[in-house]
Amino acid sequence: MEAAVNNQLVSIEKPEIVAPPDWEPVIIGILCNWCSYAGSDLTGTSRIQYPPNIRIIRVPCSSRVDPWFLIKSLQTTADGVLVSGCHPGDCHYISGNYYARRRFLVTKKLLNFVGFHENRVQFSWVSAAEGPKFAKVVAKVTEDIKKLGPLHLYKKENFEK
Amino acid sequence: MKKITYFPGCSAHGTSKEFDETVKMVMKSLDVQLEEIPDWNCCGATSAHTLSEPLSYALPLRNLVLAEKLDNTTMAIPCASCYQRMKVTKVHLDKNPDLSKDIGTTIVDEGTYQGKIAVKSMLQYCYEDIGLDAIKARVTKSLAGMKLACYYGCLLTRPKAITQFDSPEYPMSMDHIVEALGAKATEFDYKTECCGASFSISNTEVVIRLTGKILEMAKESGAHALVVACPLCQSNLDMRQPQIEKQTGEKYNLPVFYFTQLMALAFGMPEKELMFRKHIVPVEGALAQIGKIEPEPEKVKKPKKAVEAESEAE
Amino acid sequence: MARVGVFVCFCGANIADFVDVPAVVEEAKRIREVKFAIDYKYMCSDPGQQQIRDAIVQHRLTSIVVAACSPRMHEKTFRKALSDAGMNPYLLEVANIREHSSWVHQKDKKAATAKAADLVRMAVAKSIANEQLHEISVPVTKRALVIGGGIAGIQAALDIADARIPVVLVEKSPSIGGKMAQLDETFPTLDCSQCILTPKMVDVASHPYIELIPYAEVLELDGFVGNYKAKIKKKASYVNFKTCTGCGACWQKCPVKVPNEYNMGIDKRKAIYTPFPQAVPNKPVIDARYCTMLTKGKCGICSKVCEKGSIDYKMQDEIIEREIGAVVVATGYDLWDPKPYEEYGVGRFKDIITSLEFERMVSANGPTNGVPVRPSDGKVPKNVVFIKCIGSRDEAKGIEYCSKICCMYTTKHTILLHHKVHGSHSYVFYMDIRAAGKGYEEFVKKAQVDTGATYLRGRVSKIYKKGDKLMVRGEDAQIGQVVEVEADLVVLATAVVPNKDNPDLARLLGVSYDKYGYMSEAHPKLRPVETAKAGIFLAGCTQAPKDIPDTVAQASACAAKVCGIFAGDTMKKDPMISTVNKEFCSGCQNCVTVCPYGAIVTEEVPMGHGSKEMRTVAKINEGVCQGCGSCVAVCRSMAISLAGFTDPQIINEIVSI
Amino acid sequence: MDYTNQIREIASKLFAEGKIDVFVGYRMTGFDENQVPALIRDPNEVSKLVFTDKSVFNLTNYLKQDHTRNKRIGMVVKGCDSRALNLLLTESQVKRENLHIVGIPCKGVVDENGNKMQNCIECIFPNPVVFDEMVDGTPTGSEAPPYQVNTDIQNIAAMDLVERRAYFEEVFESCIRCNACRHSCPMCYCAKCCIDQETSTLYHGANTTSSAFHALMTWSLHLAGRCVDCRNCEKACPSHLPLHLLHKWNEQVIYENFQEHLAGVHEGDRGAFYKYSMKDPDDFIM
Repeated sequence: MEAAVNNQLVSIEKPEIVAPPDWEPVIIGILCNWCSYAGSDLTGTSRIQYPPNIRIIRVPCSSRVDPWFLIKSLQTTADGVLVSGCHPGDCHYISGNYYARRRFLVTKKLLNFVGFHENRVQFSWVSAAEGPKFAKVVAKVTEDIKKLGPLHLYKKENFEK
Repeated sequence: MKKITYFPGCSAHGTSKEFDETVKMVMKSLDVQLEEIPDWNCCGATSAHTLSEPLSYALPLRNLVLAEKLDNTTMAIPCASCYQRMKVTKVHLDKNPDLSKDIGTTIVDEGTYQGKIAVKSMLQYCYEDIGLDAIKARVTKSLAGMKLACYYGCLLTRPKAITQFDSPEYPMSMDHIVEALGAKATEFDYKTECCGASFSISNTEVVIRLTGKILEMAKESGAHALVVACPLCQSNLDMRQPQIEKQTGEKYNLPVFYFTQLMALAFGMPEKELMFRKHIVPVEGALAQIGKIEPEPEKVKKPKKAVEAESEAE
Repeated sequence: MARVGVFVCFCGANIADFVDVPAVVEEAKRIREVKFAIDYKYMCSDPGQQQIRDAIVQHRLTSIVVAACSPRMHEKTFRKALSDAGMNPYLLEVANIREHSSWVHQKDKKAATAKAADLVRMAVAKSIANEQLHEISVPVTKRALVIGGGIAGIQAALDIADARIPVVLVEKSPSIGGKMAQLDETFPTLDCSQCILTPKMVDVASHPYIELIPYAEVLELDGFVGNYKAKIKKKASYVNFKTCTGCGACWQKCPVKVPNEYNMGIDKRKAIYTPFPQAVPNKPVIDARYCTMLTKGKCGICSKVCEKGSIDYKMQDEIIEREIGAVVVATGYDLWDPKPYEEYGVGRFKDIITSLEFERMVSANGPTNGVPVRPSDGKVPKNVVFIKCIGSRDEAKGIEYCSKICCMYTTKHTILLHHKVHGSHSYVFYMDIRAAGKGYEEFVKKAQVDTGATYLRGRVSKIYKKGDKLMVRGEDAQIGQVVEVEADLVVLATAVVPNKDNPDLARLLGVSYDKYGYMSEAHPKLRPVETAKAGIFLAGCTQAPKDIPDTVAQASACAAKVCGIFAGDTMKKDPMISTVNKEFCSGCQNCVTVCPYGAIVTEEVPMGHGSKEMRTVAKINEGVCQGCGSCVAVCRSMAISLAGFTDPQIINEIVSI
Repeated sequence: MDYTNQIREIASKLFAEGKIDVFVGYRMTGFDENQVPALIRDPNEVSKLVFTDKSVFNLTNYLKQDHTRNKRIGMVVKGCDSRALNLLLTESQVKRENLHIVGIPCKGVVDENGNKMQNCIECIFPNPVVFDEMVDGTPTGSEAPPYQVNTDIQNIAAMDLVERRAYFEEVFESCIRCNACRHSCPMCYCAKCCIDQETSTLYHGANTTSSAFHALMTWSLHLAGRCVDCRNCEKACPSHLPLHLLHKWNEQVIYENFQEHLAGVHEGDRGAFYKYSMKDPDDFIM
């Protein structure tokens, strides 16, 4: 059912730049309303703890996520982005996550191609029942981004809030 | 001339010499060359997989690796146990290629497993690759008159996910083969029942009860003899028969043939080369049935009252 | 200039213990657009809501941010508060500082507070881009379509029609009645199935609000809730129902005999037939597969004997179109084919039959006049072995689920056998006895005492023939031994499986179905009657295996849901849907391709103001759009926006962190 | 490769038969050896038309504003151009019945220095996939050769992350946001580009590395699965940016992960983002 991703690029694991000691990454989480947002709510109601770096944005479906949301996030405020939707086959809107999956892969590969570590944008399928999984996913993304250090290229230099 | 890889297994050199010999005779007459794996080792049957899982894969793995070096596309194995071990290993390895790395070092490493050879039982090879038509064409002495109960035992067709051959519960391949030879296969409900062979030594009472039931059902089906494709089945059903008869007080008198013995017989090969003398239960009574054909009771034709279209109906 | 009000909730201690709420308020006040910020113990309480209502009026706020629990919890509550204060309810944004901050960062109050402040800032930024939205009204066609004329479809149709709403009932076979019409008696009361069903069937035929279309199938369903258009194929029956009196001369004289589906193929029917004597409508049809006049052009007897001249061999399939507001799907079930049970000799031994075959035999109007017989020799069986869970709860050979009804009908069968055959004895091999239902356990207990049936807990491993008997070998797990039973007849309780046409029908209707083929309900507990597609409802075994009481209850529930849709002349709909900016639309129609609901069509608009030249642009059908936003993400010219989740709203959130 | 005479004949014939209102081809610039697009409305000017291996531009760019709505157009297309045309047809931008397409069995065009263009060396669809007539008779088409990985892409992909970033940082820094790439691209036909929309918060700031990064990334994602590799954009770019790298990379990712055909090869194929398969790669998702 699941094919492997082709075109591996050379990626290095070392931090891109050295972070100041009190630096905490900002991670934007874009979650679909029906599965992942509900799952993240369940993480809350179950009181499962995870790192506080993630800022969650609610969208109706992962297919609503235009790739330039990710580009915009990296360009402006975020050190990393997590997009999460319903598991394949579970999409509340029948097929939205299948379209999204293709766009995510190409976006991730393109960002990696122009010099962003592949862990800067990550994706997950989290169902409304997977509260513990959501916490794990956030912990992993946070750890990955912390390893990579702050993303300051292309960022904020000419941006007016 | 076709060429296939041949794994005789240990019993072919001992208790089931007649199986091995007749396989070779039959294959030769069917224009198939058997190429024995050089330096093959024990398949590990019955003991290895109860004790050590890696070992139970490692032993057949070595044989598979050696077999692949011969460059044939198919390997045929007469012994059901050997076949089972080989096929189980192959299916596991094909599904999980990393396994070969893990277990490759357990015994002498002969090379890398590639998964390119098909593993078949001799029965499966005869049925699928040679085919009933080729068998039928080769028959010179029809076995008509003989009624045979085909006994498959537990390993040849089960589990289905491994063997991928015939029905696991009511297989018919051997039945079709003996019918191609001219004999009649009886309706035999016990064709895949357990004969208790694993307890042959340790708990003989179980074997006597289970094997006795098989013999009883075969007799009830009207068979003159049993046909098998497995050395262990043969020795159990044949060797234990007098003992069972003593216990139950019944007289079965059912010789137990390898299907290749009957093929050789039907192909017109001399009887004395088929090693019938190795059998415990005398075969003469069953062989004497050849040619004695019962007249089929004539069917009374029903007067045609209405046009019936039953073919497509559900 | 936007004027935003921020209301931060303590949620008792839930938020306040782990987030410094006053600090969040202070932080919010520093945002330029925030003109009012306050905290309160319970924002969702009436005094809390009153604060929002007051502040809206006092501070002339243009949008509201409530920082509290998940919007999935109280968004509606706060929207109502905005409405009450005369503000458009969609100018509300909820910052989820409980589930997303206080509850998940309980060990680090500083970080949780900083995160809460960020979440508030994001909500404020989003709310600035919020637009006034208004609920959408969609006109409704008050006519229901019921697919399937079994007990589920009959009940749903009658209940809807009784509310004086027209119903179109489409049945695939020549008569309504379904599987229930094949049953003899029904558990747990042993009512005669025909006696309770046939009056309902007659009601359907005579109801002024029901249009019964038998021998027909639904071909297409276009549109959306309240406004569906159904295309129905009425198969050629070759009999003119208008003139036919149902006298039966045709089928009595027909020379072609084929297996009778109603009696599970135990006896024969003719090529022209009514499925059973109490059929509704009680008019025969010609089975075109078998009629020699239709296949070979020879015969024509039925036409000769028909006094009314109702036989028309040239009749064609007819397409009927109806405008529909809501659909009830009641396609029922099929029985699992037990062929994989080769160790039982299924297919080889004639005396192994399925439960429905047994049911037909013991039925008073059945092929053997109510007496069970052995198919092999016609003898009446004495020892009958019933084996349950054939295919059910069997991952290896069949399906994983429990078919729910087999325990009960097998119990019923032991009673029927006991009644019909003197000196008979039942053996029942079972895994569990699942008798959950009103009067069910009592029924089973009483049956066990009355019939004296032998219940053996365990699976059957083998059936073989001995003489003319079948030897059934299985395990009696309670004594831990293998047992063998000598049986005259073996009855297999085969699993309930969905109607084989379900996947095709589901695709045609646009509803989802599970891996078995059962159509999926919108929510397994709270919306068991609806599908994810608005206006399509499920009754009976279309959704999952059910017994008659459950089926009827669900059918009536469907009727209530349908009547709910039809309660007004229009329907209200959430306004969070996509809209197309025609000026920017380039007409590439990618959105049309990706829309999962077919909600996007094209329209021609003038090239420019007053221009006669036309160009093609996309148009969203607001009745159909569900607001997923797939179209927005594929629109390169950004001509489509999704209300509530517009690009400016989301970008504001991203850049405000 | 010189089809000048054939094209002049065909254009004259089409004008004589009254089949077209305008013929789009190439003419000499008049001041050097290079060519520019020519829109011929007067049958007497047909003699201006030329076609050699310097006929580089993708003329389907001239169809963008749907001129076929009220004009009948004759047009010269090479293999890559025809794929762009196919996409324009699929995306309902032109009317097929108002087009008369003259196909060129392309042998590759050359750059300013007279060297064969790299995309032509690696081209696997030199013959047009849609046409009304071919200048050299219908090509005896054999199966398309297998997809080739672009050598430039391989070079970039072999760099490590920091090098890649430095490389592209320079690319984005050099962009002057003139939008020539967009104007020259036949697939960028939007009534109003997202860049120009006032309501769009897509671009903050003006001519900066950051905004160029955003603009070029978004642009290449809008073209993912749709770029036909005609390189109009590169030819138009005053900063000589290697824009094809982004498009070719996307093309390769899409080809290898979704087994999709190249853009515009089949009519009705909208590209990889407008369909999906259950078997799409899933293991990059947690």
